[in-house]
Amino acid sequence: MMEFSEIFFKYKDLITVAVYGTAIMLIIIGLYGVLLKKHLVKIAIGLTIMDSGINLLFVAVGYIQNGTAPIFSPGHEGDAIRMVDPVPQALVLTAIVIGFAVTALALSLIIRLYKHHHTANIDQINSLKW
Amino acid sequence: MLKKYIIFALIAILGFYLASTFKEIPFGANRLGDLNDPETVSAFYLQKSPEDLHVANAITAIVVNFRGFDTLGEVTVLFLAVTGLTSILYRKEEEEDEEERLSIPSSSLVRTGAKILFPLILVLGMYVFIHGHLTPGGGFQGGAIIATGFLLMLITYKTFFTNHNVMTWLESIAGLGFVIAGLYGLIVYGSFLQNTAWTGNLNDLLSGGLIPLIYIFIGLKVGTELTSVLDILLNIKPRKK
Amino acid sequence: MEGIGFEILGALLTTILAFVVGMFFGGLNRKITARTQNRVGPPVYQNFIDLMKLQAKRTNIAHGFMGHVAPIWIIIAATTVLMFIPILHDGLWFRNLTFRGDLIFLLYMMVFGSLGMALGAGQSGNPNSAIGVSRGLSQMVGFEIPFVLALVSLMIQFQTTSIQDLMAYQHETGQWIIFANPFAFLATILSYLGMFRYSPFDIVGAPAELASGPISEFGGKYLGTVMTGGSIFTFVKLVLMVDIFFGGAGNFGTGFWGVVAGLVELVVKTFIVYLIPVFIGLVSPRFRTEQAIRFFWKWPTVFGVIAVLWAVFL
Amino acid sequence: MVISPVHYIVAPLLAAFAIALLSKIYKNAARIVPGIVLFYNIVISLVLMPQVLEKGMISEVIAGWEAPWGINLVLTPFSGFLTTAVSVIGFAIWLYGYKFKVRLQGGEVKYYEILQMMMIAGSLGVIITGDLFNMFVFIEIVGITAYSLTAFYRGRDGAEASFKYLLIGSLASIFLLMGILIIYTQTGSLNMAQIAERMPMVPQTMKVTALIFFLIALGIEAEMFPMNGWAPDAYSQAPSPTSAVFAAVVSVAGVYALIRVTFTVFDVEGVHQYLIVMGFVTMLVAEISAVAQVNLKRMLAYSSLGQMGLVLIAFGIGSHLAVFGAIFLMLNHAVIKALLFMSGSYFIYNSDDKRLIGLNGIHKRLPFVSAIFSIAAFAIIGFPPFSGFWSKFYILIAAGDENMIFLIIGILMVTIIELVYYLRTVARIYFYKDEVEHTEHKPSINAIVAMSFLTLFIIVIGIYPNLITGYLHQAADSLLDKASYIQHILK
Amino acid sequence: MNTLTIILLILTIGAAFTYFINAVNHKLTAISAFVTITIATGYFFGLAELGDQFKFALGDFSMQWGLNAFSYYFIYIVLGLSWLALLYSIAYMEGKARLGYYYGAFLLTIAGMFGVVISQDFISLFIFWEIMTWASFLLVIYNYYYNIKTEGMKYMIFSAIGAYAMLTAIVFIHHYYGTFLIGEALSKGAFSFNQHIFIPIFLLLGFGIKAAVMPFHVWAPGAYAKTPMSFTAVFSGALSKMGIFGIALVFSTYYITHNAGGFIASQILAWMGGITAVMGTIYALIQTDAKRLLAYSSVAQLGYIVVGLSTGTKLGIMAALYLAVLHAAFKGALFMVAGAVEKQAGTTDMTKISGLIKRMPWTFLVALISIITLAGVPPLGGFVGKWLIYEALITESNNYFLAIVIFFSSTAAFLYSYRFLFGLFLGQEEEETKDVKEAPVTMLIPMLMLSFVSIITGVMPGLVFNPAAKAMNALGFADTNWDMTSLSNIWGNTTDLSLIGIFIIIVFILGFAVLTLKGRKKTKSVGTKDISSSGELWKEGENWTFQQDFFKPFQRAAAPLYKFDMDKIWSDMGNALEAFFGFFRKVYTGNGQTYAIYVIAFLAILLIFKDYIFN
Repeated sequence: MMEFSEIFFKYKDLITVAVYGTAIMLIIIGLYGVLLKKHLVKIAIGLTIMDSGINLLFVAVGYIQNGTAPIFSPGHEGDAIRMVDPVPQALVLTAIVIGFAVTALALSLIIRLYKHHHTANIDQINSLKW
Repeated sequence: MLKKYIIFALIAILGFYLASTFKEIPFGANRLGDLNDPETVSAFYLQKSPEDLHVANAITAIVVNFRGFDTLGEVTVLFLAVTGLTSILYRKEEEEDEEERLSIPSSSLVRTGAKILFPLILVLGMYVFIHGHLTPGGGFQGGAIIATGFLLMLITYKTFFTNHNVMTWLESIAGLGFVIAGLYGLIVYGSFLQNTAWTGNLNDLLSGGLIPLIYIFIGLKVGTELTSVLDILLNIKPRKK
Repeated sequence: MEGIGFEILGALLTTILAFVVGMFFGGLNRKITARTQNRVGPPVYQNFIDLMKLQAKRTNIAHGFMGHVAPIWIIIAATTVLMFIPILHDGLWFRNLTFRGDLIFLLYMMVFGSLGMALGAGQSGNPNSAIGVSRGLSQMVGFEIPFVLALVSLMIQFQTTSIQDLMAYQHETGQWIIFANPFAFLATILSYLGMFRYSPFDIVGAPAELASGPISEFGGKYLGTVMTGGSIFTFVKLVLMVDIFFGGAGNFGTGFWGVVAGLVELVVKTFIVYLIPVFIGLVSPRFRTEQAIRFFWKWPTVFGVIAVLWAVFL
Repeated sequence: MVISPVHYIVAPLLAAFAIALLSKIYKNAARIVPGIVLFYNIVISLVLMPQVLEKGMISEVIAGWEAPWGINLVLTPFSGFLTTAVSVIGFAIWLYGYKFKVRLQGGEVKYYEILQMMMIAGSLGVIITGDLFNMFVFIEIVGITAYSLTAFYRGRDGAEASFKYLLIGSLASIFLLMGILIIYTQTGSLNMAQIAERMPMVPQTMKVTALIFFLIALGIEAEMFPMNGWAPDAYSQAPSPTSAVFAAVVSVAGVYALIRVTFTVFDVEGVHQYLIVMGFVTMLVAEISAVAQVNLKRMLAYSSLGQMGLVLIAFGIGSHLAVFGAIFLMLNHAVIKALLFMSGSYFIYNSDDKRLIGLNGIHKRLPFVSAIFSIAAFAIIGFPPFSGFWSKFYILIAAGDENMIFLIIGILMVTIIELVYYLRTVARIYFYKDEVEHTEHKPSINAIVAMSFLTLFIIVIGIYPNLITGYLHQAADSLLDKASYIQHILK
Repeated sequence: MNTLTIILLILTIGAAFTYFINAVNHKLTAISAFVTITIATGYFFGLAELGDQFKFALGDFSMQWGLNAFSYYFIYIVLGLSWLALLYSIAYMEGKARLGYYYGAFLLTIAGMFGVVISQDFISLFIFWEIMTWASFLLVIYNYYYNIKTEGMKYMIFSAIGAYAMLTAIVFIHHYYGTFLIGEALSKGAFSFNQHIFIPIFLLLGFGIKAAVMPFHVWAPGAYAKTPMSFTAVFSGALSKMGIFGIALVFSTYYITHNAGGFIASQILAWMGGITAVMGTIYALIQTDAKRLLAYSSVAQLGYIVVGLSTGTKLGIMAALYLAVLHAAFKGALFMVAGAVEKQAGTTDMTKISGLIKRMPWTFLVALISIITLAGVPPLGGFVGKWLIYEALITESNNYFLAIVIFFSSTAAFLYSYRFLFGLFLGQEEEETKDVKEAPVTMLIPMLMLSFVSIITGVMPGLVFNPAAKAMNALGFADTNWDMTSLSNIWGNTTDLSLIGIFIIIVFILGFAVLTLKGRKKTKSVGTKDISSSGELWKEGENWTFQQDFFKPFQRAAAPLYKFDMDKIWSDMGNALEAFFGFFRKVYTGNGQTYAIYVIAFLAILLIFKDYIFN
């Protein structure tokens, strides 16, 4: 049973690629949904996926190798040195909630659009143009 | 189709540049610098939150105190989202008709289970945001948990309606509480959201001065807001053919 | 012999002379036309008879104020121009107001009469007159251009705008300007054809088509006055031509006989110049107005331009 | 308790949370409370502005943590000037819209007023905050309120416009987060002043990439050309007071954020050229599109995009005089475009027709509003003796001093395009025969007061600009003087 | 408090007061407007003297208003003509709608012109220029919306182009010479064509458009014709002279230092002026509406003035200044005549009315005098102007062919002059115009005063020469003495105008006496129906007036000249632009996804080229 830090050292690049790559892939997939999918809900989903990609990036950037959660639980008061960067996590909290709010609004708008246009295809919802 | 490939190309370019950018940011490297003589904010927070605030959970300290202003704004965003939802999906009274909510009638198993689970979920949520400054989690998490409890009830019982009056009261009280707590700091110590001088000692339930109180407010507010969002979205009547 | 009285006397003499000569030229014109057409033709003094007949008419038809003053305007134009061009080169005789006006003034004074005529004809309300006026004015735009070009070329060449100086130059050098700047002469004489309104440029009056055009509503004393003015004006134009291009007249001293000789010379020269339009008129058919204008804008203008270039570069 | 910048944010928040309760007690609370709050904002500005002009700038910390660590609010003469303008115009718009919603149900008024007020409050927050992530939060507040308000009317188009806005807006927020993230990893700080201080140490590629993300995100907020497709729809579909707020407050906040980030935080070459080029493209495209519009509010929207482009050009020129002109133009545009939307909405309201046809010969019914609309139109074209002339003139002089003759000629040509369509509109109002049926809605007294107040401003400033040029000079200086900003905040 | 500012205040406040008093009482409107202009005029000529100055600071710029001989000369035109025109308006505008609007805009325009003339720094020049422009625009579109789309828009767009060209030049003057004061810029040679040539070019563009120089003249005819005649008198008489004022200002450097660049520019402008004159003339003589005829003739006359200015010689500038006054006089009178006819007979369409001479004799007299002046026939004032121009072109600056062009246009001017008189006043008396009355006296007085100017300048041009000489002196010319009654060129040839006048008058009186007295009994006066018509008699209801295609022969002869129609070229250009805009704005496809794609594409482009953009 290997210690995590050794695994980390062994496959550092791999992990880097895995973590960042996942986040960036999420962003790209979300973007794909936003730019190419015609269904409004799918577009909204794409937005949320992009959001989560960004949030994942935040957390990933905040990570410090074999660091612990930034909580001074009893017995660990002294070891701030081993803690991961808390600020990105705090920011991510905010970002998540905001993303939630935006998604909720988007869905409500989609509901209304669907009521009015009887379709959820974004190409057919362009009565305001030029 | 050309447009599609162009978009693929665009996305690929974006991904490439993102990757090449983040290649420069080593994963897992320690950017905090010296904790005793802090260069970066994180180091400063990690240093201050146990010493000055006596808050075990550094993230809570940051969310509620160091960057409490963001949190206030974010709570406002939620509040505004609910307001916006209500105004967007607002229906005049004459449009209202007694068509009941669209939901599959749930089995008795689910109903009994929900009955049993609902109070437990609420309790768990409250625990989470009451202990926000000691353990992982906090107001947002707790609020989310509470909202899930309500969601469970809402989708299980077609007759379950949340009391809007209570909702309004709760969220207003919570929001006002947050702001007033901030104003307390402003009035007493001259800086908005400033924590009380008395902060107890680390890892007590009653520690961190105002922080737990504020986090409770946040929890209540988030819970109610999320619940009312769900409520509103679920109460959309289906489009008449 | 000085003094205002002398001036007035000279002016009257000049006017009478111009009147008489002009009438005779008109008669001669009719005579020559008749002869070339194998007719006997009226006597040379026929115009005087016509004039007397007109003045003696029982009733005169007046068509309102403008029609009333139009003949006077012609008289004004003719006499003013007459007063402002030198009749004889030397001597105090017939000097009149020569030193007080220059070519540009003359240019504008010469159209004064036709404008007044046009106004008079206009008030008569006769469609024929109106048509005649329209043609006349258009044609005027045609022939003024080469004429002005010629005059401008002379002004440039001799650095003066006064006929006095032009005559003085010819007198000193003994060289006529027709040789000094022949193209100017060509342009001028061609535009004179239009100015005299003999055929081929007689569409304005257009006898037998327009009921004699602008003057068709004039009768009695009015027509008489118009004729008087016209004949004076004929002479004036000829004198101007002679003064400019043929060295003017009268280099025989200021004695009485010298003056007489000068007058004789003047009459001869003017008559020779006068024959040019007359003969051309005999042999040529009638131009339509736009044809006339185009004609004037074609060769005469080219000559005029050449004259100006000649004056500038030679 | 002593007045401090944080009141700009706290008072509206307090009100927003309280209204829900108050309106249960007193029905009209939802109408009146925002007015009180916005008026209180004016009071704050009037109290703080002298201190700012005297001290140079005010920096207030939140939660008692000193500048680099905690969040801090900054009032430089620049931002202070803008906050003052925004508060005044916001109050005027509230006054104008006080009776505006009477034809809707009481239930909605509450939400409408809260959202409107919070939109203004969020813009104020964007302007006064000194912290990048905090700016993001406030931008999101503005965004959420803006989406909701755009879709406020029942009609189908509102939702469509709002969805477009939301789509682009959330892209903006994502890219903004990306930029903030990159900057954070490089400097380990979120405080603008500290970032600006550490910026020279950041490697070039990182710097530029982050800057690009910021430019895109804030360019969307500042309505730059390729990113401003949402703007005309949102402007034209929102309720008219909201359109006024968009033009007068939100766009100002967006431009402020863009300028603050590019000027103060980053130190990258070539941003100025970028601003000039993109600003000119924005202006050109917007005005070109405005010429053939048939919808009044849409035309006004395009016109304000054009004005924003001019503002960006002026900032891009970057000399003192240019920045001066840019701030002046921001102020003018805020006032004038608010006025145009206010009066224009009365035309629409009267003719039941959003199209320009509805304006034909309307001056017979609304002489006062027509007069105000015409004055505002002349002012925004830049005719003397209205205030619009001076800002344009300053910008041109600045461009001339930088020897940009083609830029000047281009700006003036675009102005001629602008002249054409505004003239057509005014001509419709006064000189056309009206064909369409009209419903009679005289402007209410509060609207008249608000509009005549702003009109008075236009004319007075136009005749005697010295009233504000002093402040403007200080504002321009404070924006351009980066070192003192850093030094003052970081002590 | 300074006299100039007081006058400006009087005018502007009077404008506002007039506008608002109209709401109270329609009668008072005209009165208050007239009182205002009277006070202003009296105050100016009473109290203002040369060298008055008023300095103040606006924005960050120092402004300066002042009065020198040059501006004084133009204020004669502005205030004098405006005063007469307002007096004329009282009766002319009677019973028309929106009097407050009319008089307010009128006074505002006067204020603008006054300001343009007295402003000694570019900023106030531009401001007043704009005020003048849009105030006059309000008057152009006074007659409601059938001409807002066409004439009003054309006028405004061209004015804007001009004004913005001027603004560009001003900005660059500030850039290169660091000043806004005109005098300082002059002394630093800002208008010299040898350094920063585009500054004078742009300024000339700005002023030339207002002076309706050739390629930009298309706004003028319509605007002049569509405006109420009482204002058109000022519009063509005084307001267009602001352009002349500016051109003279721009060339004033070249007048002193005859540098090469200035020479070329002045030659080009001179030829443009000549072409303007020809174009205006030939289009004037094919018009059937008297107002349009006069409008085109105004364009032509301004062409003469521009030619005179750009010769840059003593006689040339004198010709320009002299014609500026004279054109104000006779063209103002002619527009007033057209207005009178319009008011009395209902229309100015020459194919509809004719033979008004018996009905409106005084108006006809004014028209006759003014037309003779316009045609430049001695002994009236017009001849002096013509003489000056030809002498300037031939004897001083060797523009022989330009002289020919000018002469062509002024000869063709006879045609439309005659057309105007004949069309309105002469010819057959119509049934429709049987009961037309003479214009009211308050309209006749200004016309007669203006025609008196035309007469007196014919025999005593010195009355105009002396102030004009002072103005030229202010421009930097050596103050040359001008004889009161006679003209003389540099070759020493003189023309004695008083003598000519006296002689002509004598002959006229003699001839008139003789012709009237001789056989007075036997003279019987008949109507225009009683004419020799080759046998056939006039029948009731027949109309023998010859009005259609009056100068068809000339038109046929000069067909090539009519090919080149500037108006069409401009309108085609405008339509092309509109079409392009309509196409281009389609980038805003209503599809939200497309906008998102724009954003991403832009982001990608920035990322790719980041090293080139931000380095």
